[in-house]
Amino acid sequence: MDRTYLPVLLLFGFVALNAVLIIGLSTLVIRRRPTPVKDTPYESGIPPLGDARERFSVKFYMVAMLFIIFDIETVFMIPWAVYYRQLSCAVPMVNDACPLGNVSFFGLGEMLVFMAILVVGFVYVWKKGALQWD
Amino acid sequence: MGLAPRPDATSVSFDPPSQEGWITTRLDMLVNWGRAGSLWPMPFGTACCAIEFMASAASRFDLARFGMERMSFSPRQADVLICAGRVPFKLAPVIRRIYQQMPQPKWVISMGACASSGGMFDNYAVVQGIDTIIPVDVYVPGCPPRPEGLMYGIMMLQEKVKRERMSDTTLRDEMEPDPSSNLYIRPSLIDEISEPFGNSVHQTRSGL
Amino acid sequence: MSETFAVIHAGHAAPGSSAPATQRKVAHRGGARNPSAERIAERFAHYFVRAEVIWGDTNVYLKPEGVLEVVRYLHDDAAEQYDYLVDVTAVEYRDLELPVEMVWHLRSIPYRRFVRLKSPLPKGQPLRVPSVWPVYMSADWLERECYDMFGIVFEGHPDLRRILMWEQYKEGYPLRKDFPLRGRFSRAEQLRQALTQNPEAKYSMEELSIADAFEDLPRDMRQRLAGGERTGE
Amino acid sequence: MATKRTIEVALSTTGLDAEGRPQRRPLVVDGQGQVTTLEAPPSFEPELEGEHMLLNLGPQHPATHGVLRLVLELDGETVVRCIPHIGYLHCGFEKIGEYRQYNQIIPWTDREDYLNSPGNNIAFALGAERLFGVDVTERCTVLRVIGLELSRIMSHLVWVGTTCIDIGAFTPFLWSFQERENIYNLFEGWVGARLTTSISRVGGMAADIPDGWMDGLRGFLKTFPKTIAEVDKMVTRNGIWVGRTIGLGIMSPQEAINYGLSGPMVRASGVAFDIRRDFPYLDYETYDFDVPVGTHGDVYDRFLVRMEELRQSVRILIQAAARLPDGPINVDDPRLILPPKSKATSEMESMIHHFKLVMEGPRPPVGEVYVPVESPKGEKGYYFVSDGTSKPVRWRIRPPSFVNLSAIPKMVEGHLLSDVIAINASIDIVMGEIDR
Repeated sequence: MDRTYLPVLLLFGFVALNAVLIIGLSTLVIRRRPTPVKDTPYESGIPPLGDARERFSVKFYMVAMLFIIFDIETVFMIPWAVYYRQLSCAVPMVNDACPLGNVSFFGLGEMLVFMAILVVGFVYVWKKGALQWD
Repeated sequence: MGLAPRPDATSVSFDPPSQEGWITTRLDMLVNWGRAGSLWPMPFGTACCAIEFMASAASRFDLARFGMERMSFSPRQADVLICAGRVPFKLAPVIRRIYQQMPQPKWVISMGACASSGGMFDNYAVVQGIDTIIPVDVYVPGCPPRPEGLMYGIMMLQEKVKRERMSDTTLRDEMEPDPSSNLYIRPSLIDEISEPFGNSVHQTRSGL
Repeated sequence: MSETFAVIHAGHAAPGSSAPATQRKVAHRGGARNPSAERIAERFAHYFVRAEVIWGDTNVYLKPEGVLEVVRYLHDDAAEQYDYLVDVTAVEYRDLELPVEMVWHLRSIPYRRFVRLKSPLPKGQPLRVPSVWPVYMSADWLERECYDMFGIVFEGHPDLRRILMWEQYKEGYPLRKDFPLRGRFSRAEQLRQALTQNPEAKYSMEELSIADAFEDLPRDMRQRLAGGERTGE
Repeated sequence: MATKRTIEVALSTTGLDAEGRPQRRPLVVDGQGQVTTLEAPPSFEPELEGEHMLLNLGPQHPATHGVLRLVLELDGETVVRCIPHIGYLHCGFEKIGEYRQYNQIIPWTDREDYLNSPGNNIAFALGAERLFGVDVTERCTVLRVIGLELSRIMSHLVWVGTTCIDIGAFTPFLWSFQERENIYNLFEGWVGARLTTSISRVGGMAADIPDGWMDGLRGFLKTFPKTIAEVDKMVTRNGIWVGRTIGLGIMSPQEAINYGLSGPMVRASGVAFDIRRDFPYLDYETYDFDVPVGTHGDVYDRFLVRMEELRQSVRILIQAAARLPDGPINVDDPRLILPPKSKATSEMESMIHHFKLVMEGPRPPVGEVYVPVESPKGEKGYYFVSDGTSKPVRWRIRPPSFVNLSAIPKMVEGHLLSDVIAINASIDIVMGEIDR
């Protein structure tokens, strides 16, 4: 297996190990002492009434959907940013430097087109009033 | 903890060879040093002592020196419940519920005369000392206690935390109030310690 | 931008009057009498008992049933404009035969005047007095506290419940002279009653109806409520 | 604001319906106070109606400035109805007052509104002296003005600090408490206590100021405006602060007066009513200061009024420091003030006065008095009823925060949950005074 992916795998390994360690160790070491009052939700010292899982107004889901859309947009920028130098070089790179004179704006232009499409969506949402809160 | 003298150990005797090995006491020291150095206070501030508590948390009498500047207003992340101010009967169930919702290990500092003994409020509305409701570790006298007084109380609590032994399992058990009266200590004991003492009795003649 | 309000200056209705000064050497009785007292006397002769000036403040003694009318007149009349209710309270004297006295403090910001309406409530029959809430919105809590502390029922009050003590407070009305300073029960009993309340005791009837999850309230709570147990704090 | 209900909704808790569900019939109050009932509460978005949630902004909460409990009916983020519950700090002050002599009640006035304890002591002394028919000396009058204004600065500083924390800025809290420590030093030098000063007595003051004290006061008056300017520069034109406070909890002047608001709350709504000017005491009419009045009646205007009051208090203090005369601080009336120890042990008459004063305290004539004072929260006054004995028959505390807070349901409904915190902070409540 090519060694280029080793750092990423190491990263995932450490993350998983860390999570398991924290949760696993604490469940092993601590001595649980549950009491009925300790298990009730804390609401400023008063026994709560009704439950928190109420049916919310639809405008909250609207905002959540919009956030996901424009968040994914930034996720797509990451691979583009990694290869930006190769993209904006007309000829293949020589020891990762672009030979003189043929720097092109293909990389930038590509991302601007992507952004423009999403801005059209954003303007549509704005004019439709989905961002208007009350 | 609490008023009833603990049944077994009258005084904490500590001679390592007989009871515990060198390693466990070092582990105890490490854990207690960590706990004592970063006690997260839950400021149960009701009245004038809360203002003095804010003054001790401000920049001149800095509580951050004791690792206590992170005020946790939810009992779930709190180590010390600092009851700063008088507690009326209407607030008694609130402070007891908050104490019960704090995870172990937990301690209580009763800041000020009103929290410790009802103070000057010897009337129908005020709990005569929160130790009748929840077990208290350190009482800080004063009305309101100066920030230095509160810090001396905090240092005493840190000493107490450092002397704890993990092997002593009874220390950290959740105490259950008895279901009939919902109190931790016997009602007769509450009456006994809530009695007015000294010459405060004859001041209650209205008129004259 | 929120709209801006025109500024109301205190004393705008009495431009001629001199700038008020600190009162010195106030006479015990018989100082300058507030002109409103005479107007109340001749307009409400059937409710008016007497008026006197004690330490510079004018007291007007009225019969309890006429208080709402007098207060509405004092609030609406152009010559009076008592638009600010300072306080509603009650006084019980140590000599237990004397009636409980209701006290209303009224202030007129346009005329810079202050008057104290008092009306005796004889202790024989239940203590009832008309509420001034329809005239002053600030009377809502003041009267609830007066009910909580003295047990005086205010007719016409929208939501007369205890405000300082909790609803199930069984020891009576604290500020009455026959109420002992340390309360009627022992300390342990007071603490036990405070601690052993049911969860719904922390909510007023109206909040329970808000919690639309009324169907899935715990079964025992619903039985207690159906049994007519008064909740509220 | 489309969702803000325009009609006044007051609620009645009536009986239960058939299967034990409490009936909820809100009442409607129109302008003249006519009470009619409304069938069903108006809903905001019928077709998108989410279920309403009941939330406790309860006694133990960092942003309720004490043990206030607000039960909020929330439709998503919008507050549909707010029901305040108070009484969690009710300690029976007025009952205890009937069992104490006049000079013994002064320590209680400290603990009642603990942010303004010198102000309460002096308000108590003014009322009691009117009850005894006594006027204090010139030096005592000016010292009391100094005590009142320092107490106003102390109270407003805690308000600025905690309100900034509520809306998100932590540094003004540290600056304001730094200035409060300077005032603590002044009061410690004067009376020995930082917070609960018990500074006044019936007929005079607890102690005269030590001789280096006036320089300390002048030093404070020189450095304090710099802190106000700093807080003002950081907060007043701050985008977050302005965005969070403009247009919240608006009270029109007529509503403010009808709801009994007083102090900065009523002045922010455009009613120029200040007891120091309209019902003056302690020669306030001879001091040159002006009364800040807002015109929008919202949280931002209350902030501006309180900041301006800080500057006016500094002006008054400078004038008071300049005119402080010499002379005794206690009135020489043997009925009220203990004779000096040397005379008490030598002359028979002083010994009798000393004995009577210590054993049973001064006895006022029969009568009743109410002397209002402009406390930082509003109109504060003590209503004394005396029957000739040395303990009052009734000691009523007129609590400005209690009446100001009773308007919170009207100010809060229709706003978002985070606005509830800003509005509640703008009322400047002290639970010790509300619950007494």
